Amino acid sequence: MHTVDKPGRLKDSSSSAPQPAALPALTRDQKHGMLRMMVLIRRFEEQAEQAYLRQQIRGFCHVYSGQEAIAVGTESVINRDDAVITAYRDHGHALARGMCPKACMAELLGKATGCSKGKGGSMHFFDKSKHFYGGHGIVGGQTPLGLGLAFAQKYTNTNRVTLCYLGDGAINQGVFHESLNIAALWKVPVIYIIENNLYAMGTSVARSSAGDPLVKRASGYDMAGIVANGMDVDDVRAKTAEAVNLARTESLPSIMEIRAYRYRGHSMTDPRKYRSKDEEEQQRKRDPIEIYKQRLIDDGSITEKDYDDIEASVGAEVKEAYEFALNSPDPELEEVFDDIFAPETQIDEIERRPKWSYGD
Amino acid sequence: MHTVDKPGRLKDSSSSAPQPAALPALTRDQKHGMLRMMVLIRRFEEQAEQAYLRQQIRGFCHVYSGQEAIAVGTESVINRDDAVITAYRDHGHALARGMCPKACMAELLGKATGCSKGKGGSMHFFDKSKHFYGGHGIVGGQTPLGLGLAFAQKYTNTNRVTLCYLGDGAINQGVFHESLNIAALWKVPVIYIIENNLYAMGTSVARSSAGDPLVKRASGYDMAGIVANGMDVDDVRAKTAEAVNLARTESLPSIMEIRAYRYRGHSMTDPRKYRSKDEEEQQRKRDPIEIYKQRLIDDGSITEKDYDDIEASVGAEVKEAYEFALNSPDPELEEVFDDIFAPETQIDEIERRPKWSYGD
Amino acid sequence: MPIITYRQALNQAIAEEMERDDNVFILGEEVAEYNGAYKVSEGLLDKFGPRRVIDTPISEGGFTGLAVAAATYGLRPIVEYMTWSFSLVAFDQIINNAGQVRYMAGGQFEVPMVIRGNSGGGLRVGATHSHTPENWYANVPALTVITPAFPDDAKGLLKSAIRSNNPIIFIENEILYNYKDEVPEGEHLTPIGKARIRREGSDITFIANSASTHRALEAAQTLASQGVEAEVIDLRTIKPLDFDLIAESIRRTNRAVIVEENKPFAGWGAQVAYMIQRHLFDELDAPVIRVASLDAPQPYNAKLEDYLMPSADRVVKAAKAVLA
Amino acid sequence: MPIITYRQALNQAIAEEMERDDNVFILGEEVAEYNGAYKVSEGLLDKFGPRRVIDTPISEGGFTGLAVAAATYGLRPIVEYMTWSFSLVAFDQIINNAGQVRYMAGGQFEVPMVIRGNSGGGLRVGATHSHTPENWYANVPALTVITPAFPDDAKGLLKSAIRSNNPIIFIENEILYNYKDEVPEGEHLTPIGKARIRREGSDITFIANSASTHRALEAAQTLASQGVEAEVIDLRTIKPLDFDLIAESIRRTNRAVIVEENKPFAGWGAQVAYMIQRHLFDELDAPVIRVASLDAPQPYNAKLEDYLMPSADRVVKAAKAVLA
Ligand SMILES: Cc1ncc(C[n+]2csc(CCOP(=O)(O)OP(=O)(O)O)c2C)c(N)n1
Ligand SMILES: Cc1ncc(C[n+]2csc(CCOP(=O)(O)OP(=O)(O)O)c2C)c(N)n1
Ligand SMILES: [Mg+2]
Ligand SMILES: [Mg+2]
Repeated sequence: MHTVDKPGRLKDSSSSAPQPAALPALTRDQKHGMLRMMVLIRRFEEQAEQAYLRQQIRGFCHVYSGQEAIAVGTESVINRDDAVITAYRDHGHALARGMCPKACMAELLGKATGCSKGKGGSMHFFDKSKHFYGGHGIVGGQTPLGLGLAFAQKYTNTNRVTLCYLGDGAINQGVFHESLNIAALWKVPVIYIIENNLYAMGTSVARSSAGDPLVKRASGYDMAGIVANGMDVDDVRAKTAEAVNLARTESLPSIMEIRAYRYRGHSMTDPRKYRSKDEEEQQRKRDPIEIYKQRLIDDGSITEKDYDDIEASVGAEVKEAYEFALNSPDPELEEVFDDIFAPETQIDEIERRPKWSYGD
Repeated sequence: MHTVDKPGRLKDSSSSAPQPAALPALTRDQKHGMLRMMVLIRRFEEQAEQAYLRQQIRGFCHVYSGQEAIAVGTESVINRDDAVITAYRDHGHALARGMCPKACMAELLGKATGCSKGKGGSMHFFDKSKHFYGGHGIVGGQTPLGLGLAFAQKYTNTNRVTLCYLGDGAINQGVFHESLNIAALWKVPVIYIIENNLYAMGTSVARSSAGDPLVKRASGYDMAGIVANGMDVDDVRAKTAEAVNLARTESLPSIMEIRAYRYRGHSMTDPRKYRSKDEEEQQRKRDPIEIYKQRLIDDGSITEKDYDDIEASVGAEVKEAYEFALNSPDPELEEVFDDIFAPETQIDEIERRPKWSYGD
Repeated sequence: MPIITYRQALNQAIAEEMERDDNVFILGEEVAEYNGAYKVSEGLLDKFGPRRVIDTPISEGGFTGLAVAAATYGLRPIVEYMTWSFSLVAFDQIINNAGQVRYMAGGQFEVPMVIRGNSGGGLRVGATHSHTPENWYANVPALTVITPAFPDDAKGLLKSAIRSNNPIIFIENEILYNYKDEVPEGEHLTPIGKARIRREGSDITFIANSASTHRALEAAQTLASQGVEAEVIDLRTIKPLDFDLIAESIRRTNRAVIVEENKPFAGWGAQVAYMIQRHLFDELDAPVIRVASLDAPQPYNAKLEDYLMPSADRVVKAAKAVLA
Repeated sequence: MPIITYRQALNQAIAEEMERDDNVFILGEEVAEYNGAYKVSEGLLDKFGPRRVIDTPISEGGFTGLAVAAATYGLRPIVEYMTWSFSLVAFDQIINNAGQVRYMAGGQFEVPMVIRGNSGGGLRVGATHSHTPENWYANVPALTVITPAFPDDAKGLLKSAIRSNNPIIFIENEILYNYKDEVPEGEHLTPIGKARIRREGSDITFIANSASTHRALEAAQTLASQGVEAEVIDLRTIKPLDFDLIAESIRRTNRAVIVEENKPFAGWGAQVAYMIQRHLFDELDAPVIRVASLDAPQPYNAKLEDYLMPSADRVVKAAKAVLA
């Protein structure tokens, strides 16, 4: 039985539980890759903000700036064929998963070349080939889906695991608790990652959630609870490795609470009046990219020049993605009726758009 | 901050929390009354079972036999103007609340004289004058309602509290967790009483719920958790008094888990194949009525003769209730359209049954 | 052909499809060890074991979402609700996830799942337990809604539903579980989206589904003794709607009565009525009348409940009004 | 009369009713400190304090149930959903509890509550965020469904709704929040259940609600320039339906087009169409046509979304077909 002890610690009350597998040291290339991915996410989001202001992106657009170390750190300890699912603030997870920035940017612009063919938009990114299961707009609505992916992984004996991200506000949707109970009861290898960025829209975590730390919600289900520092990609990596190990070797679910800060507004239209400029400035001092960059310079993995090269190549990549998106076509109007139904293969095709219209 | 320590114990981590108010000793009359109420519930349910077999009661009928000490013990430490709400296994709570057995039996038979005019049935008892807010058929659906009653009690400065009962299976409905969080966050004086009768239909508690004891689910919300022995009405009383005290004096919610056994099937049509006759017999040895009867005889509060008198008077009362129900009229057919809308008092009446029919 | 109950027909369909494909599994409250609250899943646990026949906690939202995702992962879940009334707590998962994930992903995923259970009134279980949600789900573009009325269709449609690559809302009716009739053995697939004429007639067309088909048939019998021949169409699938068959029939009868158990306001029958007047305006000799439940919550009292629900008597009355 | 926005009209209604009755309070996500995600509750926290203007966790099921019970206890809650699309996670609480507790209790309790928020498409927020649930709720016998199209009605109907002793589903539309028009000051109550003729005409009747009323008016304008005079009825209340006014109009025009944003299958327009053909069969010179959303989930892409939604152009086209 694993219960939460205190932030960052996994208290192990059963003597037979395995020690977390030692994390292999990262190569220089890997470190460089993680840093670059964090920079890519940051610059991608900056580009998205510009495109939003130009009204090329419409509706809701929630950017990930400030939380990059979470997606990048957690991603760094799972495999390509593990599954990932998240909420509407999904650009960072998509890129960290290895999804093509062009397809992501095109989706933001609603283009036919987008990762959801322009039908999903910012909140609804998907990429089956990358085992990225969305991008979900209803708060908490993805949490039983994460459970189901891990259930299917176990059902088919794949030894894969699922990471399911949610926000600090999302923990108060009932279906999340239903999912926790089932996960613990059936030993489903899903890891719930609460990205605690201190706010759910304008509501601070203390105003939305009883119980501190949030990860304590695991304890009612005798489930492991792990807290990590979301401004430090190495800490995220290490703590996630513990959770993944539990899932992979014992098929045990867990909850992580990873604390970070959402630099920008909730969505593009949020003036952030509920918090002070001072608070924002303080938080920005622990910038995950800056911290990691400095660490890599300090340990000799990269030079300032290497970092500049990263910025340059990321800049070019984002620009290219944006131009690709701009130059991509909209879907054809009649495509509105495509992608509703999967073609049948085991029964005769069902006549779906009857010649007798339901409306006009 | 109150967190659960171990079964039956309220661990108090804040030094300023009050000690539970000492429970005043019960008078002989009060003890007699509690015993009689438990017997009344038992005999009422036996009568209901007979009426069900005669097809005078239809649909679902969930009887309370075995759990009497919970309704009677919890009820004994609250006031008449406190609020009570429960699920579909509601006959015991209704009677313990002081609702008229005639009106309850008439409701079971669907009569116009029933406590819900024959419209609610077994699962949907109500009595506004007794502050009994139902009788709810959807598992867990009453839990936010319990929250709302207590919210209203606090909003109107009544210093009243609400008892909201639910089953061990019901704790896995998400809306219960949403309610717990809000209750803890806003300090709403609601006491959630999990009646752990070991089964949710045919599913044992170990097969439906992760986390042991169930009351541990309180801890994620920094809420008090209290376990009581539901076969012992005095233990139920004492533990409930702690919870009520927290609610009344500090406006703090809590969860109680009261353990008992459901003697009969889940509903009248359940053959109980999922458990052994042996288990049932063992459990019946700790019968709450027998235990309390013996205790009262031992402490000199009653004699065997007194108990026989109780049985006789209860028998007469139940018989009278049954006959009342049998002799009561069905509602008139046109009453099907009554009780849908409350009359308007602050605006002009709304035309509700337009002369143009919506159907035939 | 063997004569079996509607319940057995459903049970056979599930068992045969589970036999056929290891990716098919069933989950829900009491489906395994209890053999199903209404015994539709009887014997499945013994046959297929706990990996594929799974008792769930009382968490409809949670296990519905689980099934949706498992379907996108390539499995073929069958979700059982003890009754469809309990689907209300899973409404978001059904509509936004089962019903929209494929579309929002631009068609990358398939969601081959069946959500099934009984619904409907007449069981004296009161307002919370007697919903007929077929109109709500049929309103959702990606959902297919099936409501069989007879054992052969129960079996053939459930088999087709399990084999479909799309999310199917499969609504049974408890008062039909013991209904017996001939059912073909083995491979018997009823096409989804096709209505069926259950009784031929030339004077008026009755359009019904599920238990209401039986009400319509009873009314037709009564009318026959009075010299009126009603044709009875059992829709079987509510959506997609087989309007071809409806049109063909009404072109002959020029009159129609719809029998449905939905509460009247915007029930599925309103949609059928709309389409009839829209597409067959010149064929109609009289207005279409819908016989639906009365516009009140379901009362517990048996007389009141019977009064509220559509009945053969009310169908006869409506037919006479249409024929007048 | 002052000219204010639809949003301000709603804000005034809430503020005035809270002023009037201490039992009225409002709760929902971001309604207090943030002044409302769409600023409908702007200034209320300052005016009435945190006891009566309450920010909630993201727990629609939980706080809806809370409000239902508070209403049975004598309070008059106003529940705000950030959008009505999020009501899907609270569906059970709305239908079984708000919608049925009074009935199941034989009328012992009143449930004086308003559930409100915006809904509808055109905002490029995709399939999960663009539901139009008015037909689902109007199907529930005890629920009253209101969908104002203009600022004066928004104010007058919301005030009436708050004063009603019954549960009211109050559905606003975000694309109307900045719409400006004259609104009477102070005591201004619009009767619930009464439709309104927003434009007179003798050739055809348009029946619409909410944003679709504006689409219908635009279409009427276009048609006027072609010599066709359309009468535009704004239903305002979907249920109870003011069929008196519809009947009166169609008796003059003999033709009707319904404009609604629901997905077509069993949308509320189907109910209206059913009733027209049922009750006014001999008055109709042509079939009733419904202009609804196309039968697909809401796409993000703006062109696709516009194509999917009802438009003035499609109304004109339908009108021409009806007049042909
Ligand atoms: C069921 C539901 N209710 C409300 C919303 C509106 N909403 C979108 S995001 C959000 C805040 C979520 O905050 P959090 O979970 O902390 O995630 P973050 O935005 O901080 O990443 C709200 C209320 C929604 N999408 N779904
Ligand atoms: C949402 C919902 N799902 C399923 C049911 C069917 N059902 C009624 S009672 C019950 C078991 C509940 O068990 P528990 O909560 O332990 O209460 P008990 O019957 O033991 O008093 C189930 C599954 C329901 N009424 N509501
Ligand atoms: Mg957050
Ligand atoms: Mg139980």
